[in-house]
Amino acid sequence: MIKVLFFARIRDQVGCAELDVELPDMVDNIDGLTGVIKAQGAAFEEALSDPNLLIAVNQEMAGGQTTVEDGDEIAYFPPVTGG
Amino acid sequence: MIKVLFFARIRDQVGCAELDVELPDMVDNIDGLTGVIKAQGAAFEEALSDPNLLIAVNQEMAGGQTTVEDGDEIAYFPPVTGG
Amino acid sequence: MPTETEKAPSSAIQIRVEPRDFELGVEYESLRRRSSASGAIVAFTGLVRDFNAAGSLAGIILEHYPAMTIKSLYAIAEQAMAKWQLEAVTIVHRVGRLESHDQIVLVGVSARHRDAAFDGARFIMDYLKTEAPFWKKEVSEAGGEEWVDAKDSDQRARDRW
Amino acid sequence: MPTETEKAPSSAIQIRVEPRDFELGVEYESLRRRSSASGAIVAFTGLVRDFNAAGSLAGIILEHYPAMTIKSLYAIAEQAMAKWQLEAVTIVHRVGRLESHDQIVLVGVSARHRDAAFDGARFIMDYLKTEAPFWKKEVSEAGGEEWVDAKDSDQRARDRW
Repeated sequence: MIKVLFFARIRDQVGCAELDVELPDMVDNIDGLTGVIKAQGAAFEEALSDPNLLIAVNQEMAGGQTTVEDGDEIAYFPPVTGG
Repeated sequence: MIKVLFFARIRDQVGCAELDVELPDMVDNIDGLTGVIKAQGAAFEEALSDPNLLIAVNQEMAGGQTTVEDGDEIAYFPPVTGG
Repeated sequence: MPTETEKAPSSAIQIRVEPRDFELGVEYESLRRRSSASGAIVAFTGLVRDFNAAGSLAGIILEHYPAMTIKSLYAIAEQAMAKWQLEAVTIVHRVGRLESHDQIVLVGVSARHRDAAFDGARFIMDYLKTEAPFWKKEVSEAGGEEWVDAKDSDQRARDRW
Repeated sequence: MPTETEKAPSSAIQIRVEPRDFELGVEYESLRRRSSASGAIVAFTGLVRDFNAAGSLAGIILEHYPAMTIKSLYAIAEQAMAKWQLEAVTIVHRVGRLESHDQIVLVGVSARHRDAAFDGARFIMDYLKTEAPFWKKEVSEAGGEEWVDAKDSDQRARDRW
């Protein structure tokens, strides 16, 4: 099981803050996981296609090729605007 | 009458913090005034020959050609080291 | 005999993320106590401005990713400490609803000389603005809420280091 | 009805030169009250270090040229305000005998954005170090006193603006 979190504008777009995703056997990286989540509906498809989307794996910034495994916490969010 | 002030290391060298100088008729700038003061003794001659010497006329930084007239306050001091 | 407070370990890096306001004077004195070899301290604070391009603002709402925020700020502080040999770093970032003119963030650093202190504080702010998982929503006077877009100028500021 | 305090004029530039110590918290809150359009405040403090190349120091003695000091700091503050559109500036510089770890100088500035605030504060410090008529004498642990030489690095820092 993968714990998926959405923050800020991305959370508003998908209408959901947290999602548990079962990782299919063939999926072992972020790009694969993102595909699985997009398949859940139009809102997910649109929000996760944002070219500025940022992704963290276990609270560290990650890219599409970053490995994902069972038990990981993955977060999707827009560019940060703190400070 | 010109009021002449010496600060920090320069004051220690000339052994004097303040000096009143009567401006000779031919003298109308800092270089001229410096010459008059140097003539007062070896300590003045040496201290005012310091290549890093700074000079202020009426509390503003000045150069050798800056005009000097009766009633002015002239200060001689080393490079500043505050902050 | 040392009191309980005096015995508490003083860590070079101190980071807090919380809704509650901070007092610069208190944070500065703590930083100073942790900086006995330093000749320079720089403290930056960011404040909520009461307007944007669209008009007057009532305030902002700051959301964050709690599990990641401190980790991210800690990594930024450690990078700055190593790069400029800072003696101590304090970062305080508020979250939740803030009103106009409220304090948002404090970055304080100490170093032997002023160039390191200025660069270190600026580096931390530039990285915080582009890497730490905080998101700002502006609340208009009429009560409307709008997510703030990330600024290209912040990305450029980060890229200069 | 406004009280006496609220009616008091709040000047954008505040400068003090005096032997007495300052509290950063108090100076910062004053600066903040004079900065209603600002999103960024930078405060720099300089501290007496307890050693130099020759060994341990007990403290320093700061001499200045009273009639010129405030005038010179004011001119530096005005230049910085115009160059970076700062909203407010506070400069406090101590004189007389100071001990190790004592505060020497405070420069605080406010601006709309952080780049202006960082640059403005740094500009003021670089100019203060090379133009304001203060001179420092170091006092060794044994009691010896030695004038401090001006540093080339300070002149270079000034020349970068």
